[in-house]
Amino acid sequence: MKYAYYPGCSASGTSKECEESLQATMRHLGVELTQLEDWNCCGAAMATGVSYLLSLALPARNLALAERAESDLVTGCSRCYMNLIRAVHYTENNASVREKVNVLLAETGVQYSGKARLRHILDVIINDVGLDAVAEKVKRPLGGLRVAPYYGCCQGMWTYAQFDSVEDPHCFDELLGTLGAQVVDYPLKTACCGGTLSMSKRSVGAKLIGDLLAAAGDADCIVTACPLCMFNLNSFQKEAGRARSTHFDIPILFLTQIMGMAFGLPEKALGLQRNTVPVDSLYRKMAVGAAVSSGAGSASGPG
Amino acid sequence: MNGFEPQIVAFTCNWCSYAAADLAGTSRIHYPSNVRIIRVMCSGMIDPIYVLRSFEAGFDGVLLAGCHIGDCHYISGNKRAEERTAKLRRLLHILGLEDERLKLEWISAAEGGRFAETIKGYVDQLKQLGPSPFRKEATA
Amino acid sequence: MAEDKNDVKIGVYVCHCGSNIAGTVDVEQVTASAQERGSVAVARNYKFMCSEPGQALIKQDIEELGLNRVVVAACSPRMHEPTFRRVVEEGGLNPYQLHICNIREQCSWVHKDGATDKAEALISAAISRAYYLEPLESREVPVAPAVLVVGGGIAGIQAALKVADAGRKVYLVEREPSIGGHMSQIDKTFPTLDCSACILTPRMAAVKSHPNIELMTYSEVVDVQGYVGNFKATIRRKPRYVDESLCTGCGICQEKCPWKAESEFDCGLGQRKAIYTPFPQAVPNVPVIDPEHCVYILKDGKCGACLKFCERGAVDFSQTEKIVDVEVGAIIMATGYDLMDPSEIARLGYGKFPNVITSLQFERLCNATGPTGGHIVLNGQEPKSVGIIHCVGSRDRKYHSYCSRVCCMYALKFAHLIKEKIEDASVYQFYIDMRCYGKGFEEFFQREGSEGVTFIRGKPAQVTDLALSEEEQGKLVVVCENTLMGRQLRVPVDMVVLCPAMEARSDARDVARLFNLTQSADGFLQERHAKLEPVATANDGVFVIGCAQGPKDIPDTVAQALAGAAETLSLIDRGSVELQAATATVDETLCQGCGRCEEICVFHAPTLSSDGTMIPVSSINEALCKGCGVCAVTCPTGAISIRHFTRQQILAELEALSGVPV
Amino acid sequence: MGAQPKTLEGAWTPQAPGHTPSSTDLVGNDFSLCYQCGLCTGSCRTAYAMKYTPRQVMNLLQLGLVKEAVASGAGLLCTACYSCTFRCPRGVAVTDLMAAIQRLSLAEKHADPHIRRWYQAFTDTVARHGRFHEVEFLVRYYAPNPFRLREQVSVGLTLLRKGKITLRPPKMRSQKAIAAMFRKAAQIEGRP
Repeated sequence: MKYAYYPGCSASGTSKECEESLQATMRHLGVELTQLEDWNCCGAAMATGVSYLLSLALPARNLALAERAESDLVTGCSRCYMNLIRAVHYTENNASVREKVNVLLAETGVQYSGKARLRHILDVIINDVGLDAVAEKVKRPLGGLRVAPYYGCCQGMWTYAQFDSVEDPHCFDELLGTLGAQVVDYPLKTACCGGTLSMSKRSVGAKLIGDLLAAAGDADCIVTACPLCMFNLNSFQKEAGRARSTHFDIPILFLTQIMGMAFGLPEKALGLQRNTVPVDSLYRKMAVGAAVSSGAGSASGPG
Repeated sequence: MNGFEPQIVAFTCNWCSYAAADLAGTSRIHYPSNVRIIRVMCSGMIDPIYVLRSFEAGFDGVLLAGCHIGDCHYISGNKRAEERTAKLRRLLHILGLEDERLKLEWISAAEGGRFAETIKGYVDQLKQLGPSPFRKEATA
Repeated sequence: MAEDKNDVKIGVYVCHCGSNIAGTVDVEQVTASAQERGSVAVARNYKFMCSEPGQALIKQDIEELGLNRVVVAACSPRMHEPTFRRVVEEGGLNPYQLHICNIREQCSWVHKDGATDKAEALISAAISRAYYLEPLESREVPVAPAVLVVGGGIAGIQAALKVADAGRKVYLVEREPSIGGHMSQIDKTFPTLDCSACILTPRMAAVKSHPNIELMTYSEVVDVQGYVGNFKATIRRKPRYVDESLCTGCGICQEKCPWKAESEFDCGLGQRKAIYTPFPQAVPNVPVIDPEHCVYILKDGKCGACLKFCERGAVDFSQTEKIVDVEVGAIIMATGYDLMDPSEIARLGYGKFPNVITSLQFERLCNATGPTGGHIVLNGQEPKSVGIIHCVGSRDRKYHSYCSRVCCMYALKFAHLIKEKIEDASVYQFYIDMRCYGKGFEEFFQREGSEGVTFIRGKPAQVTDLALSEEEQGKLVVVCENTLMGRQLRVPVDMVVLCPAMEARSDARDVARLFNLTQSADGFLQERHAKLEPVATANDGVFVIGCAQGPKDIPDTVAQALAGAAETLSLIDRGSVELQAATATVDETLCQGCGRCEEICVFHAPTLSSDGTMIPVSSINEALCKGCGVCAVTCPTGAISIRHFTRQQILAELEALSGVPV
Repeated sequence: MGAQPKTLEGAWTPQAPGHTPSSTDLVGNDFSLCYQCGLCTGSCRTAYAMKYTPRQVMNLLQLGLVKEAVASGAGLLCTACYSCTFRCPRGVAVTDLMAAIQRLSLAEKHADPHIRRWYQAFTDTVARHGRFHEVEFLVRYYAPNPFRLREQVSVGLTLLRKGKITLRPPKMRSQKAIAAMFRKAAQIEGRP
């Protein structure tokens, strides 16, 4: 399986661990990702607030590059995915918009015709790799872990529209189930994390994140499929806790991190040391779980 | 392009496409007046000779419209129409007429909007294409 | 028919249709140019051609000017062709010497510019076609004096009774083990609050005992052949495994049967036995055995409790399905509706939270014959607060764009019943608009207001069990905007009742094909004309009534049922129908007897016949011919043509349209 | 920024008649189709903090009171999660309309200067490097009163320590071209 790969800014910056774990895990699954040459920022949550055309042209440029590379474009970031697929839909549904966007792209020497096919990493894992192939790779089942999948908003609306139920997605649950984890269902699993409000309107951001963490209840960790959510849920737990006059300390993992853990890949390769909220506790619980399930109580600790 | 107004003749089946055209009317959905509709009972009733004569007569496009496959009031008349149209295309090709000049559409009685859209689209398409090669001789 | 074409005298009549046509089309100009055409004896325009004076105008001209062709340029032929055919006939012409030119639906209503030019071209074409029109003799065929009613809900019941009372034979076919339909599941009916069973069950009994009604429950129509007046329907009668003639409906078998299954009739809220009647007042009061759950059938011969205990020996496992053919003159479609499955809208929690139920399930809870004996109790709990959510899947382009028309009113009814049965219960109505348009509806709405029901204008976004406060603990929380305050609202309740859309039957498409009907965009069976022919369909002799045609309340359904009965009776009592005369005809001198027509016709109208002396030639059985024209186009020698749609006529029309001789 | 039609232009892309929206097709309709059911507000996580709820914003647009909608700053609280757009029973592109309001309000005097700077800082950073650069972004954002950088310090330091952000800005080949694209967009949309 070969794809052109779009990391996006946060995955290569504030959420490096996502990028690292994604590379490691995909390699382990025999998925070949070639980084999209000369990619640019998709506009994040901000471009729409500045310019309608840029909010389409920025992602469209990356699609155009993929088109030139004649390959499916894969991304592991839901926000990027949303901006990219939004560009796909809007240009394909409105000729005059498509025209204007291409006028902008001309400045960078590319044109977008709508051929490039866009994929979310979760889509690739579930539908191309397949859960059976994933299951085969599982070395350390997550038996001991209660994991809360965080589908995230833009994903629910856009990603899952492509291959899952939008209002009630379940593919993430299935994936975690395959890894042997106990999946925790909670009401806000498709609610928005607040995006950049966490920094621009801190009070609101903190509330949204707080409600979310609280809703996940007694889960051992929350797993997300978006580097931006990853950053929010990790970085603002203190603030969120203060807002609700409580204290949060829930490890937040990227989906390829927890996959890597189950595959028994080394912590460093998964960038686990970068996680703001430490994850060691999880390895302990995994060990216990393994002991319980396999009777024999000798599962190695972290590292 | 130089104000060329294509002339279209449409053969529509009484039960679906003609009814769709009526629905477009009752819903007041406007479309270009370039089209002239001839009502037949079923798309399966459309004789290839009608199409050939239409081009002879200088029409730039011919639209054949019937019920969706499976919904034919006469069970399978539209299937017959489909088969014939395929054959007819080959003939038109030999005559040097572009494929677009013969259009086959399934439009149900409930699709008034779609009927209007089809005509709009077809008019634009034919404008791009320009006058039928037969038109000059015809109008000469 | 030898007619000297020089004698052709055509009258052209351009209708203003008030300003509908005259507003966009220059009627004077088109009349003038029509007048120019050869063989046009007279061209006139008038405000309303279809009106009495307009009709008189045509008749008068036919008599005084000796017209032998008439062109009416007005609305669509699908609207007034029958009207004007009658007119020319009364004027002394053959009804087929009329041609209608559609300059309203397909011209004045859809064009701003060029409408006049187009009208001129269309009329000119109509004149050319009229020139070649020929008088046709339409044949009369006798009508089978019986009616097939498909579906035994309130619509089918009412229609069947009316037709039967008029002394006509009725075959009433119902898919379920009992007639009664959705109405039999309902507790009370709005706005009068009279008990549904009290008004329905006597009618059901009347059907059973009516000498003119042959009731076939647990049966389905599997094939329909023929044409108006002469349909042949094939009905599949599923095995009941109980002999209707022997069973007394004592119920001992159901008592003794040890095997249980979910009750469809109670929408899964209750249970029934493997041998069961859906409800106590079922008609016929004869149980059926459900082969999915009967152990005697599943594990051949084990059990058989019903066999043992039935004193009449009515239980008969040797039964197999029967195929019955009936011949009828008309068919009434009363196939009803499905209730949308709200689990499609996951955010409302149906199927996830046991205390979120549908309106029909709530009816069963309220109903004295229901699983709780009429007590509003769910999972052992009596709700102290209930949220009723309107427009679930209705008025929503993601599901159904249309309004289901009954939800507002039964939601009000629910509120009333809750207040009646549970004192100090609080009821919240989550609505977008209250639509109380019917007789006595608004008054009912007003009364509700005084009963302390809370109305919240807002379409709920979510039903959740996530408690954000003490009072929300252990409750279902309805999240919405109170749009009249412009504030988000969280309403904790014990029970949520959804009002799902009424949608077309899941097999509506197959039914439409089986009976050769059309569906409207929303999937329901389509009537021929929304206003003037509300129960007729595209297929002559087949009528559609009740919710099969679209969402309706009981009064509207019954009104349509009676309309359907009237239509079928007027058809049958005429004794004979005119078959449309525009059929295929063979020119025997051209026919080479290749038999292609015989192969291609799905109605088996053409047959090769030979008197032995010469090659066989094709001949058309006009009773079977529907005039689709497939054979005419297939015929390699052009021997077959379709009356009223001859090549000559159509090419003449085409030529005139192009303005170029071909 | 100019009059309503221009600034709202492209906020939504109306669908061809007869086109039924599917779950994969979130290109929505004009606000005139809104029938004020409030499903958008009910689905919105930040509406509680808005002066006007999303539904009320749609209503203001229907009434032509764009300025008032803009002044409310509701658009700035939209996280673009698209729940409203996806669920809207009339297929209105609420999210894009909120974005349009957002664009307008950023251009207005009474826009919260912090928020305006927030967006400006982002645009300038991306326009310069073609990609996002956290450090430069924060520096630009807090330029007027560097002391407020404190707000971000705890988070910022963690990120640095964990090696997630660097002081070195990202490099890509077509940086200049991207900048040109930004200028072109401003020119087409008539922004300063």
